[in-house]
Amino acid sequence: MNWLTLLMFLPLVGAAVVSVLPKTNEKAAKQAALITTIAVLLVTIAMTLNFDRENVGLQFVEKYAWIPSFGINFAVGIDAIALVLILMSTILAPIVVLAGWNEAHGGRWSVKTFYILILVLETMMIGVFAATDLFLFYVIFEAMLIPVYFLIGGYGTGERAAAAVKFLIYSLVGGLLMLASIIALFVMSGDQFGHTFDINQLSQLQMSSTTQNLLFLGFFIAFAIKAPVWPFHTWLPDAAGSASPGTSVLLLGVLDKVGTFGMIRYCLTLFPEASKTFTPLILILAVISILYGAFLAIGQKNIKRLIAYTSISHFGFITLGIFAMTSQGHSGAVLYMFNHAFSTAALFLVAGWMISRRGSSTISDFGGLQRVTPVLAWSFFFAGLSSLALPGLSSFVSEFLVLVGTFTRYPVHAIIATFGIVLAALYILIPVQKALHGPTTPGNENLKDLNLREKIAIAPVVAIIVVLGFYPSPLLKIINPATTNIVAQLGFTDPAPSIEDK
Amino acid sequence: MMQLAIEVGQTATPEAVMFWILGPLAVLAALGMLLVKKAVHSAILMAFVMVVLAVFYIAQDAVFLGIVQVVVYTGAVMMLFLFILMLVGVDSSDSLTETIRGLRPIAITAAVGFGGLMVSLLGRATLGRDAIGLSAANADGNVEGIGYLLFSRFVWPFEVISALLVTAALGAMVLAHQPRSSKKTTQRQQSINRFRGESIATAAGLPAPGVYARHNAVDVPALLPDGTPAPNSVNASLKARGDMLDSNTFDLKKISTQVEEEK
Amino acid sequence: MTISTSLVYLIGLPFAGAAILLLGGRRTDKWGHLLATALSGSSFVVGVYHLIQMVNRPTEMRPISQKLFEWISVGSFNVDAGLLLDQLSICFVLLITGVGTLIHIYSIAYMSEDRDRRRFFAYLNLFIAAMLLLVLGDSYLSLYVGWEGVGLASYLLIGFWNQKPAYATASKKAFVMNRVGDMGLSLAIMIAFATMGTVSFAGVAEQAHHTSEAALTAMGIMLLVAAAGKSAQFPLQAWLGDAMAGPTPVSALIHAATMVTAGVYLITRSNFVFDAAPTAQLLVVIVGAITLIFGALIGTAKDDIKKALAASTMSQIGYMILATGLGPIGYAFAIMHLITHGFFKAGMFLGAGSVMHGMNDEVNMRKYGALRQFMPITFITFGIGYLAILGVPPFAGFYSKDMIIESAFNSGGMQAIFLGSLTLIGAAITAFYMTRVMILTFAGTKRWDEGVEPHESPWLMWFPMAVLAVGSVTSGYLLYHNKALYKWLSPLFEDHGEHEELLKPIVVSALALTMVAIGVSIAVYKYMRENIETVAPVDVSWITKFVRKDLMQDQFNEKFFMRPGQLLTKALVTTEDVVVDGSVRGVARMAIGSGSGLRGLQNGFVRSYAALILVGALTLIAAIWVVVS
Amino acid sequence: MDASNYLYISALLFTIGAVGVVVRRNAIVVFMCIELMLNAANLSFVTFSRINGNLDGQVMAFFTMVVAACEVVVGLAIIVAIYRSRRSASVDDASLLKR
Repeated sequence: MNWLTLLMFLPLVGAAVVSVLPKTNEKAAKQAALITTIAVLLVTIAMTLNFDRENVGLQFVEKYAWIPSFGINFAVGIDAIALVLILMSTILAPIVVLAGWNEAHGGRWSVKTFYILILVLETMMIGVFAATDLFLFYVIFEAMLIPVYFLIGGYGTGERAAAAVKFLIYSLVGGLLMLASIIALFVMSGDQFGHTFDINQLSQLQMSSTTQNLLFLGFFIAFAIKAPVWPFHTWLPDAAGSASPGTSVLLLGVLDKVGTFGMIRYCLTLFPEASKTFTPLILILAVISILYGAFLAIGQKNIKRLIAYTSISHFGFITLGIFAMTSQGHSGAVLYMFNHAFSTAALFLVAGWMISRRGSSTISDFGGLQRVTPVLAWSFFFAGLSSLALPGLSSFVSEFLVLVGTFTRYPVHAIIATFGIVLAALYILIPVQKALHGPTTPGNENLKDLNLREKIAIAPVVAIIVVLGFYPSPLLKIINPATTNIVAQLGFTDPAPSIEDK
Repeated sequence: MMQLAIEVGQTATPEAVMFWILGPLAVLAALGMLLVKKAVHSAILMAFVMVVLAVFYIAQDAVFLGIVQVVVYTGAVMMLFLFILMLVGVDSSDSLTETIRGLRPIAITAAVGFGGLMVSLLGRATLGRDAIGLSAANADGNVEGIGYLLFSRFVWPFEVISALLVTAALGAMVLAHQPRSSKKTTQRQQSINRFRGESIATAAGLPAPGVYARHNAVDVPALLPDGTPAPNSVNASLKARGDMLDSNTFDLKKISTQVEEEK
Repeated sequence: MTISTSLVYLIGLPFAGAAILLLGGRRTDKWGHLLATALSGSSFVVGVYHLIQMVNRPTEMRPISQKLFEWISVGSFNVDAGLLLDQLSICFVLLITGVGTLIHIYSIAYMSEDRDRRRFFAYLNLFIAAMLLLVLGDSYLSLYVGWEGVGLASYLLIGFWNQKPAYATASKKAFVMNRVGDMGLSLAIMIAFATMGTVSFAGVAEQAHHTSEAALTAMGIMLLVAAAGKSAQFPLQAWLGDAMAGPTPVSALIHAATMVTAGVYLITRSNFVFDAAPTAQLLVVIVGAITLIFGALIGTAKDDIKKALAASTMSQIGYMILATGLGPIGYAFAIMHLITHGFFKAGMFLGAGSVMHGMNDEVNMRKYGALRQFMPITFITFGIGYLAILGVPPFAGFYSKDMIIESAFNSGGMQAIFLGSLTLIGAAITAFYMTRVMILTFAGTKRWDEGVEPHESPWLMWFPMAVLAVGSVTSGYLLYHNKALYKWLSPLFEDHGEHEELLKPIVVSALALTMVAIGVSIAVYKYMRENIETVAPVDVSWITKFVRKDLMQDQFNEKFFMRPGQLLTKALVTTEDVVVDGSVRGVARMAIGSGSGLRGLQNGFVRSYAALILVGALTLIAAIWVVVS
Repeated sequence: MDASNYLYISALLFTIGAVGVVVRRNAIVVFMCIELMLNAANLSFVTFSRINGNLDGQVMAFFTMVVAACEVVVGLAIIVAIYRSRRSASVDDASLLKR
């Protein structure tokens, strides 16, 4: 069965259906989008059940010639890491549709267009993780910017156009650097064994270390911008601050993961030596991201920007885990990608509801919400706890794995990164105190609590966060073979405990 | 440059004589094109340059091209130029003062540099290369040779260029064509306008422009019985162009006095 | 009910209570408090059942452990969600569920007027569950879950009345300072895994013998940081006083009897680490000693009855931490003091709550006075607690505190004399400020505000106080008799043999009682008078002012952590705007600038374009010329 | 005689034509200057044809003439169109692109 093609095709069908619906019937568009995303989720679950977790190679491989004269194929296939990320994306999609039911109103274009964009984006989200042809990956990597650009610029708030342009240009710069590297790889492959874009073959390329370093940087900067790693992050607060909550969830939850996913799938496998060369530098950047993002989050006045900065801190952890080159760090990083999507989704969706009720995204405009809207307040608090990695919630498992994995090889980095957990408490509890606690301030007295639709939307997120906090094994069992394999392929073994006989 | 001077001194073939007379003339004529004020003069100088070039072609065994140069360029193209010149006003003379600041020095400096470098490069590229000459290629006659090439090796460009020519002709028509600004009125409409219009005064037609023996009277309004001019007797386009004359100039009284004076 | 599954019930019952009450919302308002109390009580019953089972097993069979499921497993990092019930944890289980249930009962009445009583009970149950997880976890990581869980519950309960901004701030402060401790704990776990390859108690205990002292010292210090955070020890002590913002039952349960003693539990549990790391152990002693005096000094200047008691708690935990730092001779006494302290301090807090209940939530002791007649039961139970904390025989504190003082004197070397003296001085100061509390509250003249009508609390409130009072009287002797607790716990610790006795026990007791007597007399001399000011006098010595300001702890934190932190944040926000994003925007501005600059060339004149083409051609040909030459 | 002399004169004429395009404002003169440049190029073609001894250059010159003819036709049509709307044949007056 052509699982991946089916998965990529389904949202497009949904988009086509939505596009022929009458413009006036907004409800039908929403329902069609919801049904499509749920269908995609079901297919993904079925695919996950068919996944052979012992097999560390690519699975569900499909390959169709696309541009034969350049050796370009429509080639897809997934390993465990990609599977987890696709699962994450397809779970998020229906939640975003449901949570942002009224998000598209007041946009520059019709409600219908909003859902078409979301569905097209979903196709690309699946494709970008599934592509095994470098050219296909690049095309989707860049094409993803288009729907997001319109989602931010068309349905955002504030200076949405400027933010969308900044996002687009920033990402394009990275993409172009990557394109240069991709072309170089293609040309070199022609010299060595015939032109190809197949990543498995490309990983066999012989390169001088200078070449490898330069090409690695091309890829890494693109992914660092996407991820985003300090100092390439400044597009994110603007974009997330202007985008509608649902778009922000997809932006931070899925799109940014392409960056960290790319670091594993492309940087490490294509350029193992260069990865090792740059590891010290990248680890420092990661640690800076963690602390810098946290401090900046503490200093924010706008709740959406605050969440964006927390994500920068979290992406620092993910990058740290990837480049720590231990199986714990790697598994932790992959698990972190999955968990971060949901904790950020919770934060953004709830913050979005708060903002749409209050009509402001400035933290100090809120106050005493716990008395007025207990369920909303609790949801926000819970999302915050997940973001600060409270043990028992899913992000703790991943954050701790990253820290432990890093500590065994780079104790100093891990110790500095651990300060992040104190700062996390601050950047979550400060807005919690300002917005939820204290006396109910004027303007907040008549806010409405969550309605049934919103409760249904947030419930699965909460459930995932709690269940994976206590029982992450199912996911870890899928992830572990793949990450262990990657670490081993790079020639690393986990540092052994330094037990000595006394 | 020295080499050039030596060669000039040494060559005394008829071709060289022709070249050293016509060449400087052509350059002077070309420079003149830039310097004269009136476009017509420019055009004439241009025609001269082209004829000189035709002579050069023929001198270089390009008989066909030489003839074509005269027929097509000096004949057709230059005529076209002159025709358009007439259309847009033959009398207008350009002011040669420059209006865009700094343009002229830039242009002249660049041109001098360009020309100097070009000559220098040419000197380096051609020095010591003997011309093979076209006697072999033109063995079957110049026209036959070109014709053979055109329809064998260059047949594809030839076809393409013919398409270009047709397109250009069409393009010129499209560009120069002026669509009607108003809908053409039918006869029926005209008669309705005439009889059911604002006034029935013109039902019998507008008055004809006045006819005076001393002037082509189409641009002079007719005089009404009371002696005042009737502006609507003059063609509208003449009026729009401002070519309508004052009919008082031709007042009968003035004419008669002048006549008397002559007597 | 098999033995193993019932371990889950211990935690599961209160956790279910919390879940039901929180998710059920207002629907459970009517019966929520009853359910919570019942579940806490049944957890206590399960605990007693386990105690009986355990007592009936031979010594080496007493600890039972249970693997629930595989929790985190990556490479060599394998952590199971497992529970461990041994002699040490059962003490805590009974203390937590026992005192916890009593406080549930107390709260039914105490919180009856509060519209959010259900939420309060949900938090209480959540706390019980988290605390049980903390003491039952079989690895440092499981403990960590409980560790942060109680932190969360503490945060929620301190900020229970968070509509008051000060209370919300207090809860945030507590959580953040606890997080500093948590950071220590997580680093300790990382060190354990990196050096020993395991994070379970059993594994670390086994590997500790094969691990370098440096690593163990590092781990020990990190554990100490963790303990300091949770147990409000120096230098992370500042949150405890503010934590009194929570409802009084919370102060009794969390900030006196159970949660704050988690640090003692952690160090005791990690005895194998500390025994092999003398430097870390010495630091533990130092921290304990400093806090002991520090807390006691703060206690002398507090007019807020709860804050006075909080300072006392800090000081008493200082005793316990000091004891744990003494090594094997101290562990059992630390636990013993912990248990007796749990009884008498919880009792006193509930007594304070009862007083407040009768005094319209007035906390200023200067506005109490002569309450003895109006609240006889409260007076008696509070008094018993007072005698216990002073260490008056035969009350519980006498046994436990004396043992610690004795151990301090017997720990060997010069350090012993110093520590012993410190503990004695601490006892004297304790006697002073506790007597002060007693006198200001129950003796003297009425200094109430108008409209206050003190009355005895309902039976639901005094019953738990009475039970705790009984505990305060008897627990010391019961645990001390025949070295019951020592023998019970000793299989867990490696004994390094008997220590020389520097002073005989009877001498120590005599010294301690003398010191107490001195403290009491000073307090009586100072406060047993008619004209106590209802507002604290202002013209006091600088020492008093210094102590009143909590020895500048908040000012210190503010000056050295908060302000620099805020400055750093502000600086970074500016940096972000000016430098990082500034450079990005600078590039954008450069593009726009060069664009508008070049736009001048697009002047619309064809001829200037032609000139540009000419210049371009010149450049090109010049390039060719250069290449050719 | 040396054929390269023709090349020099061709270069000179080309340069003069280029200057003319830039400095003259009358659209028709500008056009004539363009023609001059084309003719200069043609002269080069013919000369090269002679130097190389084949007729390719002459064929090219022929093509150039056709292209020039097309260009003249279209260009003059444009001039007429512009003249109609602006009553001027000065290229400076057709400067709507400027800000």
